[in-house]
Amino acid sequence: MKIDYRSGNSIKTQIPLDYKEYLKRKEDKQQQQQQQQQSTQPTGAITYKRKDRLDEQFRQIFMKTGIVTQASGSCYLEIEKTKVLCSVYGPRATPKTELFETAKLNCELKYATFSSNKEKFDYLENTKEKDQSLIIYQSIIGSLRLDKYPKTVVDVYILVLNDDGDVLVSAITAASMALADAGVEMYDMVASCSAVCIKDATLINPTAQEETLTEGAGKILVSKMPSHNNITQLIQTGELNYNNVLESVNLCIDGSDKIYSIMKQNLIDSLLRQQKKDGDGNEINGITTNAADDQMEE
Amino acid sequence: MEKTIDNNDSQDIVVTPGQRLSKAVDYISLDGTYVHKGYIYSSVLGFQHIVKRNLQETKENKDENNNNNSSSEESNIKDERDFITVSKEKDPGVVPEIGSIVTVQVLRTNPRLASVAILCVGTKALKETFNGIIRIQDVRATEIDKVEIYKSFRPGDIVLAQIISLGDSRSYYLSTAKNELGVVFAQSVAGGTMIPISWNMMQCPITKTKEFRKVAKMDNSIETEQE
Amino acid sequence: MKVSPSEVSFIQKGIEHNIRTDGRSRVDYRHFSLESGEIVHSNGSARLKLSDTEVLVGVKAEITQINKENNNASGNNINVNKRLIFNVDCCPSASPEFEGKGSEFLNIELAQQLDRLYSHPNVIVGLYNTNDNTKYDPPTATTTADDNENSNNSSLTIVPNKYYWTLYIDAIVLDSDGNLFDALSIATRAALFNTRLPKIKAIQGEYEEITFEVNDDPFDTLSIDIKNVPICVTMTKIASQFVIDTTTREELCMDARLTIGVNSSSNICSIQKGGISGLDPPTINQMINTAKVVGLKILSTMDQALLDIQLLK
Amino acid sequence: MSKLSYISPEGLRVDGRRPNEIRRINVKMNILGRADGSAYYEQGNTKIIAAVYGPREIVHNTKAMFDRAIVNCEFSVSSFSTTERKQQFKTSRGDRQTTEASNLIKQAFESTIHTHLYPRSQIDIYIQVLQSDGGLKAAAINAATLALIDAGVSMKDFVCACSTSCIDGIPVLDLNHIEERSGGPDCLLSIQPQLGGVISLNMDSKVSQDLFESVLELGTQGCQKIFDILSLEVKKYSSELLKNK
Amino acid sequence: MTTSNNSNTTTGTGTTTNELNYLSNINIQIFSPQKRIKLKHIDQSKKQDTDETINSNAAFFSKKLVIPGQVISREGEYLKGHGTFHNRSHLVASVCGTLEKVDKLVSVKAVKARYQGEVGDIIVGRITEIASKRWKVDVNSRQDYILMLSAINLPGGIQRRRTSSDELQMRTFFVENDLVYAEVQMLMGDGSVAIHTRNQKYGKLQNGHFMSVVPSLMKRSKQHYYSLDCGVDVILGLNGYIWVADTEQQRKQVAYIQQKEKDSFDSTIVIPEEIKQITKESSERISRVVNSIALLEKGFISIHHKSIMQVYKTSIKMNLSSKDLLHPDYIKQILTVLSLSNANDDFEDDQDDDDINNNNNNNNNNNKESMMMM
Repeated sequence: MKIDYRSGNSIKTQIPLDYKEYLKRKEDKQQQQQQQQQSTQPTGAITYKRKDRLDEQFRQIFMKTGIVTQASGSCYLEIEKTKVLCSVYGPRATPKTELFETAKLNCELKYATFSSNKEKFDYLENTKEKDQSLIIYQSIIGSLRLDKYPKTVVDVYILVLNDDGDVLVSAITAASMALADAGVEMYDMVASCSAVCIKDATLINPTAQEETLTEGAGKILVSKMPSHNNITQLIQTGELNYNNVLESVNLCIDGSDKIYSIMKQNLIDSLLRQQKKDGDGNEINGITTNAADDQMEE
Repeated sequence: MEKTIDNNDSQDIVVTPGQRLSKAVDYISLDGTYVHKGYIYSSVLGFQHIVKRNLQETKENKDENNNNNSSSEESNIKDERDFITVSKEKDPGVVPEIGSIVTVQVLRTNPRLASVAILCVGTKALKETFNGIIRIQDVRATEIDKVEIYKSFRPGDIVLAQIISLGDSRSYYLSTAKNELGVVFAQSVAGGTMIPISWNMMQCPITKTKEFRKVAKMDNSIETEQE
Repeated sequence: MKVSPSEVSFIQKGIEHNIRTDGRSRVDYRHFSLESGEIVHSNGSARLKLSDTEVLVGVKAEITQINKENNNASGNNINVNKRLIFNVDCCPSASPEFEGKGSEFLNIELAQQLDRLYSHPNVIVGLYNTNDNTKYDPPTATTTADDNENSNNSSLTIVPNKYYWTLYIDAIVLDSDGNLFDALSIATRAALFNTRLPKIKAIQGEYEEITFEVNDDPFDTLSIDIKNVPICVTMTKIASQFVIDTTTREELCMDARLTIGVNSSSNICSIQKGGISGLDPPTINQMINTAKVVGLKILSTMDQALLDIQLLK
Repeated sequence: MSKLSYISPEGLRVDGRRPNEIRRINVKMNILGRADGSAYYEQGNTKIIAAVYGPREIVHNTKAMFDRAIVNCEFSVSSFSTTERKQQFKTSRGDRQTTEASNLIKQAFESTIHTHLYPRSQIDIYIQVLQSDGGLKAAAINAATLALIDAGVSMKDFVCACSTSCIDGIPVLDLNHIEERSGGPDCLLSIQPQLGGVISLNMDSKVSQDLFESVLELGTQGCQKIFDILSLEVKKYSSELLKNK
Repeated sequence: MTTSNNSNTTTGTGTTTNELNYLSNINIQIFSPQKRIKLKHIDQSKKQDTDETINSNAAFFSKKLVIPGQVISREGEYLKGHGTFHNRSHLVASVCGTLEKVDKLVSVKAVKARYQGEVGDIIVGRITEIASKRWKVDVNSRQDYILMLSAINLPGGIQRRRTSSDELQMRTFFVENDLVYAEVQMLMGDGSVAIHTRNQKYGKLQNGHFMSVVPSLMKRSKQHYYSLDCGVDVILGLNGYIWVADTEQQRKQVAYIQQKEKDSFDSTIVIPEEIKQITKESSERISRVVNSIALLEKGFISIHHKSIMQVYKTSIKMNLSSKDLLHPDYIKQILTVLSLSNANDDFEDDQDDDDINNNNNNNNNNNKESMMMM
């Protein structure tokens, strides 16, 4: 495996935040809360103050495709300290076919033993990995055109190298990137975003510490296919009232769209870079990327 | 959006999966694209191509990938729309389909069938092999009841075959019942690469021994077979 | 159980007409019955029979010690903070496919679903004396700095910051005809209602060691207040409509489902999407709204029935 | 607890039974919707559900027998069945105790079912213990018999099982959980009550021959008693079904 | 009863059109906790009932009901039939059921058992696997039955030879999970059973509801395909698999398929949406028939077109909607009504049978046209 992500033109992306809108939303929320102080607010809401960034601000994201040479497609993704590696194998033959009409998707998430400082309980960890694998599976399966590959299997392996919160979002994003890199036909890429809802704020893209300290608070994860405006996964825990749920879901939907634009840009860059390499320095003329304008239109 | 499509030269725009390319009424969706609610979207990462209707003939000969377009062409024969495709960035995950010509290696034989590993689909090599079988009745087109597997294939032979069915849960079903299909490369017991001497015979250049094979007619390549 | 594509389209047609193959409308629930207290070796149990779906939930309470070392800010050990531990087992008696490891994934999915449903710290708002329905005040800590985290589920505390009750909630699925998520959540709520905890007095010895005096009078016990305990309602999208309380056959033709947890203050306690295809945001809103209404209806019916029992006793 | 207290001077056991008495048995057949046959069996505080699927198409072709059916048994114990909760990873199917029990049940029924009537088929027996208070294996066998009868599987006879032991030199029948830990020889006897064959006889620990004979004698009586109850239940259940037909 | 069922919170049916008002149908029964009750299945009061009925039930005392291991005769005077075996010189029953003697042949018919095929049986099955030149079909028996490629009705008539291309196109005829309506062709020496669909009326079943009941409730009769008076078609497979569909829709479908087959030999006929359509009323009727059959199974009453219609009509008479047939209370009520009316009807049976025969003839004619083919 060759990881040269530090060299060359690799850049970390900072997702811009519409500060004005953010402030307005925050104000609205405060007002709202004053109005309905006790009405439907779940009991025992947790408070937490974010210090290093704004509530609706993402951490820096870095992603790079095609780093596992053995795989059909792969993606390495960093959201600051959270690091995941996803590789895709296939579509390839299965020893025993169960489905004739379509391909089977197989999705496996593993935590590296060194991924966190928590003690690893085998049976508990096993449950967690399987559960998260299933969530990822459900998030991405709807985006793939598996009927194009009858009698085969597509394997998606995700390895969490370092867990600093928001692992699922990273994993889903990485998996979708890796699948696109592998050239598996899909309806759309799946972008994902999660948030923690605490008493007076909604924290986007939480870190491990934030996840721990807000244990039991409302958490929301959304993954969607932006060009079809289709939610492929939605998970919420903790007690929230109906309006809060809708609000946070919308926030996450916006967040996914932002991640989606980065994914798009990244794939285009990687393809162009590939072209450059293949073309032995031949300058490729006339290549324009319309992703940026496209994004604006949507 | 319109302006990007105006750029009619074949290879120009990079698109990502899920990107909307045009209205469905403007183009005919081909490989790497799909239609959803009246729009054409890309389904892979790659370059967008507009294939002009009048260019279709020449284009198709160049690009073997497109050989299954003919059916859609027929159905839309009066259609005056151009075609739109997105070609994939790297070797797409090819999988064997019914009708595709594949290169296989014989693994085992028994009196009823030869089991093979599919190495290439068309001209594209597979990363991992698929299993297939050539049943005795599919070895050649005539005198099916006289076929003996041992006189047609030996383990290790490289064979050109065609997929005829998705087969059972384990393997694809292949056929060599065409002149152009059959053994293209075989080694003799002595280790020499054998030379075909007739439609059912190959000879070892070292020991001059003759062995039976279902030999492919080599001088005609796959393209002619398709006619 | 299997369905052919034409059966799928038949079921979809019926749902479009708002008449399912068993004659129910889209938002009809099947008749169900609950029994509780059947398993004498557990602290509480309930058995739910919803048509052919049958689940049995047992609650066992154990005293657990908080391990100080594991409880510092960085190490949020799952074992330590979780006071409700869920485990679901789909027995092969429900379907031979569940034999051996066959039900492993489903078990995890169901258990995690329950875990998410009960993820809010105030799910259990308190305990009360079984006999006279008076509120029981758990021993409260003299507030210390690091107490913040331990306030979760404080009603299950025995000795503040040291010992508390862990409720092991084990569910088995004996027979299945769809809608397992909802069935399990309802049975779990009933099992918690049925749970009796013995009164415990902690006696502090000379050297900081603690011994327990367990009151073994079977009539002088503590019960759990389930006021805030949620249940879940699964909205299943089939064709362009969504239905509740699906049969196994209907589940085989679903496009997607949304399992929504609701409690009696009509707050949403968990959402989990399942199934292959996606949903658009307006549908999701609609589903959550409907689930809220259905959930409240079930909760109020259930609470009324539970209250009747209490009065009879 | 001293050994003496297992049987009081009046000859009564810890739960008030006499040494030759079995616990109350409650039976209900056909309780599950999807299984071919099923039964709920309650003996004292031991509660068991048995389900039978089959005879049906074999799942793994390699295991098929050309001349008879294979019998497959899975025995699982719910985590809340005992007074002490078992940890999750220990109750997973396939630990030593459950494997032993499932083998015992499998063997008992392989010799009783007319397997030759169902070539290349399989019969699955699934046992789920809801609550355990001694005599699990015996109860499981009795429950499985009922479930097999409910499924209409052709059998030579019932299989009735009963656990016996001797405590302080007195043979006792149908031990509960407390008595099982008394350290006496634990003897499990299963018989074909009508044809009169012994299907299995397991005993650990040692006991003198005379005493063993009387233990065995008592066990046989216990099995017969259980058969009387079960056969009555089966007849009741069947005539109830046939009534409407 | 009162103690264990003290809080039946059944609420009435909302008749408003507002969708959510249907929710008032959520019924919960809660049984008292703590008080050690026996399983609901062992209902105390019911037990007393059964005790009484058993005393009055002749079958219980008669020699007719036998249990496995019970000796039927001690001497070798009888011949061994199904459900019996020889143990030394004794003839012993091997299943629980009723004793049947035909001359010297003794057999025991099990109360409940899996289906066992006999040549000529008409059944409904589900494809489980495609093997070379054959399909495996689940028919609720001890093993999957075999449908040979040569035993199906190919489009374009029976005369056509089966070519090797048919073998490769087996998936276009039937794929996994498809339902087939077929007849048992023969029992083979090794115990496997072959079925066939070589008749216009047999073939793939589409656009209807499938359900499965205990096979021993089915009766052999001249026909198994009924177009019930209420406009619903049922196929009562002897193996306990039942198919319910709309008469009108099925007729259109058959006509369409026939038309298509005339036009081309193409084996894949996609039925267009407009032919799949059924009305809301017929959905309602189908669900009522389905629930009637389910109710009959719950009461362990044999299922044939008469008994289905009896339940159907009773439920309409009692002014129940079809979903009410799922409710335990109504099930009990209807079963009581049925058992009462059956006791009265017993003596009329002979007369009825004649009627049926006449009807059957008529129906047969109808069915020839309306059967599906494939």
